[in-house]
Amino acid sequence: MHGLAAHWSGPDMSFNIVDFLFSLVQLTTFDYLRAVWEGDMSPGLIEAILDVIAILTVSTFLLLIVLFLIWLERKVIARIQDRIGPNRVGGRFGLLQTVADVLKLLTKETLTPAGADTIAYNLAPLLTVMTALLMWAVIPFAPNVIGVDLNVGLFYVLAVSSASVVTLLLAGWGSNNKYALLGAFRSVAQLVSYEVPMVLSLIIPILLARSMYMQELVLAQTVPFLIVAPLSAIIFFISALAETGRTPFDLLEAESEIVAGFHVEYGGMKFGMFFLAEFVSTLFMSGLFATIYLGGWRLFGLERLETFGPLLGLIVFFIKMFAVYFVFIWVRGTLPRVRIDQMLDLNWKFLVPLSLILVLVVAVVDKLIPAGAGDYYRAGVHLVSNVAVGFVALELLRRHAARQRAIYEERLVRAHSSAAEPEVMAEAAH
Amino acid sequence: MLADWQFIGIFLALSPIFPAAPVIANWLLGPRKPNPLKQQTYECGVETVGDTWIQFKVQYYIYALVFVVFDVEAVFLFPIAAAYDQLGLFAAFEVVVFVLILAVGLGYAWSRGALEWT
Amino acid sequence: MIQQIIFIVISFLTLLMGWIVVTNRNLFHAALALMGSFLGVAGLYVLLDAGFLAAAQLLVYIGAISILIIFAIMMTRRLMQTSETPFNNQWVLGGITSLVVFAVIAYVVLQVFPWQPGAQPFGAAPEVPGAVLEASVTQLGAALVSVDQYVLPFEVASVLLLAALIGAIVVAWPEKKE
Amino acid sequence: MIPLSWYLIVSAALFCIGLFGVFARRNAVAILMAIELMLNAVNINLLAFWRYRTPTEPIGLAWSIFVLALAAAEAAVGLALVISIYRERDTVIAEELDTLKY
Repeated sequence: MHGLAAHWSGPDMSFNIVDFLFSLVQLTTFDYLRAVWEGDMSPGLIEAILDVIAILTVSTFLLLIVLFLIWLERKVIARIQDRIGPNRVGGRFGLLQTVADVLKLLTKETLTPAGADTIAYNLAPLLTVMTALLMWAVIPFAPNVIGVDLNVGLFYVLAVSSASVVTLLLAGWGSNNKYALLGAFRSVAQLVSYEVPMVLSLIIPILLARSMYMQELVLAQTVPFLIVAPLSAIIFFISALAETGRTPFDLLEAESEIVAGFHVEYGGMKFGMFFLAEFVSTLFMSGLFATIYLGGWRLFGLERLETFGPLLGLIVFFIKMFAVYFVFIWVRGTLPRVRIDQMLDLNWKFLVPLSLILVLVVAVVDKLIPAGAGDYYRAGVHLVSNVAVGFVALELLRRHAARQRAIYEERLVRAHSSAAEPEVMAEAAH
Repeated sequence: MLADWQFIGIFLALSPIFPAAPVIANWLLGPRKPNPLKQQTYECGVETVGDTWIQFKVQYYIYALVFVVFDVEAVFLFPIAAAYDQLGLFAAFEVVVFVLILAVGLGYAWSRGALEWT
Repeated sequence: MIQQIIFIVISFLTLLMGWIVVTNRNLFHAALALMGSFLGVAGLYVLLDAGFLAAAQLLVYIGAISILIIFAIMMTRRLMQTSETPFNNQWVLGGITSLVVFAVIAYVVLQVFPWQPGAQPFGAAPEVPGAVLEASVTQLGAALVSVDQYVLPFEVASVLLLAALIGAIVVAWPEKKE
Repeated sequence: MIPLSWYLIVSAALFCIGLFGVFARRNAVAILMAIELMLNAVNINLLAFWRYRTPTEPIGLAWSIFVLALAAAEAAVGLALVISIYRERDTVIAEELDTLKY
């Protein structure tokens, strides 16, 4: 933990509830505890205990906030579709709906399908939640609140999220079910494909910030990277949608078309774990987007305030994160599901080439800017080059679409003229 | 340095608790009356035929293949991006060459029709 | 002391998983054990203060190569279902050779580097300021494109990857049916 | 306080396990997995020597990344070969792939 404030020091501090509460408000509790315990315990032990406290706090918080997220999602989606949504359990707004769902899941029978590979079948739900939680270790919540500011911060996130792909194969294989295996294969194809543009687009913030430390990525954003590198942000957002398997890329578990995909054979809490991991990682993607493109906990320097700055930073971060999360829900409520060939084409034939070109353009443009240039000048040049690349890409896409439409219409016309059946003619006459 | 990773290590050691606790609670609370019918594999109500082996397309392998190549590329590019301050214009051109060489591979796969979902 | 215990646990698990990889009848379980082994090796990298390599190990080996391997296993699975012996008829000879190789390497290593912690030479990792170790990633990045260091291997690596990509597509992609 | 020799011994053991796998396994995919183990052992060696001898210069890091790239290329081509052979010959048992003998 990096502490900005070194107020808490002194060899013979004793625990004091007022100071403790004050340190909570300042978000310097760990420095406070460190100062209190200093001398009683060895430094290594203190750090280990603080780590455990931090991990338990963050993980418990995440598991609990998922209850709220599920409710929020159902409510917002319902509103978008002109429904009411949950409205019975827990008052008018159905606040306890998710709690009821959890209780239901808890009392389900745990079944293992016949012929299942027990190791893989039971390991998959564990691993999927573990990877979803582990990614949070490097997210900076506030100026002085971050699990650990690794020197490979953003790269670590990518590494852990790519490891989560394996759990799908475990689940698909372990279930001993053709549909599950097929679903797992398709999911893996999707995740693996969209990981490429995601990785490439994340190179750009690192290029701009010249660092992989998450805190330095935040500090480098005098101008938020959403403005400096909008294309990279858009590519990241699209691939984040696909990586978390949300609409319009939720064809892994298109309930209305195929059975649920790789987790058909899971029931009760084991299924709940997949659900949980999906929400935790969606929230994580929102948090990551807020951190690397929206400036994280920054708000015009207000977070630099002496006493309440860190708390303000925390609140700002959460507001940004939930704003991004809301966009995730919004997209889900607005867009229809795409077909698998469209999805893969979009990735390999549009996003990957685009992000490759973008990396090249940003790398070269960044070196062409004179060294002494100010932040705003740099941001402006990058913005212009980004918009230029984006414009060209969209124009190419538009022409391609026009060509496709022409081909399709021609085929339609030919089909009509060759068939030339009386019914068709009659319909045309009407 | 090692102290940084200590956090990750402890996290890795503790993180199985969070998914395991609900699953175990589920196992304790739920009924336990398995029977062969319940344990059947779900195939839309039809009995399973054969074992769980289907002819997979090579397509899947090709996607994973291109992914592997670009993943390794990222491993090279990330440290370079992090060190971009210390580099000159020439380094930028080396990166361009590096990426373009790999883009040729992508172009080959594309022109060969290997990226097509059929 | 704690570091030593962690090292022993990690390396024991790594070797155990490696052993499962080469002996398990079920190829899918072997692939799982391979992933476990990769993870253990990543742990060793972390102990060696090479955090970047540990993350790269996770990204490339567990996230990518393992998936290739599992895909390949599933695409060639039919024969693996039969309960055949995993070993060929020269496994005794192979085992003996491996043991001999291990014995020779271990002998040489222990002749040069003593096994007691703290003994010279290299009984303990040299003390390096944490900042230097953390900066090794940016150092690496600069070295990869610096003309007098690794720029040639760097570009050759991209050619190697290109060759691998094209070669693998040529080999694996079925010829178009006319 | 971990001596260099410990890393070297572990790496040697991993290498020899991989070697045994290459010698003894019948399945081509399993042989490739064993080769991956051997490459990992090499990387442990590289990084151990880097940490103990030249921790201030990124020599070991750079070469172990190249080994990583090599491993990826090897796995990609090797597994593509296995898939292709399986399609042609319906087998992935290394001993049965002996047409070059005749």
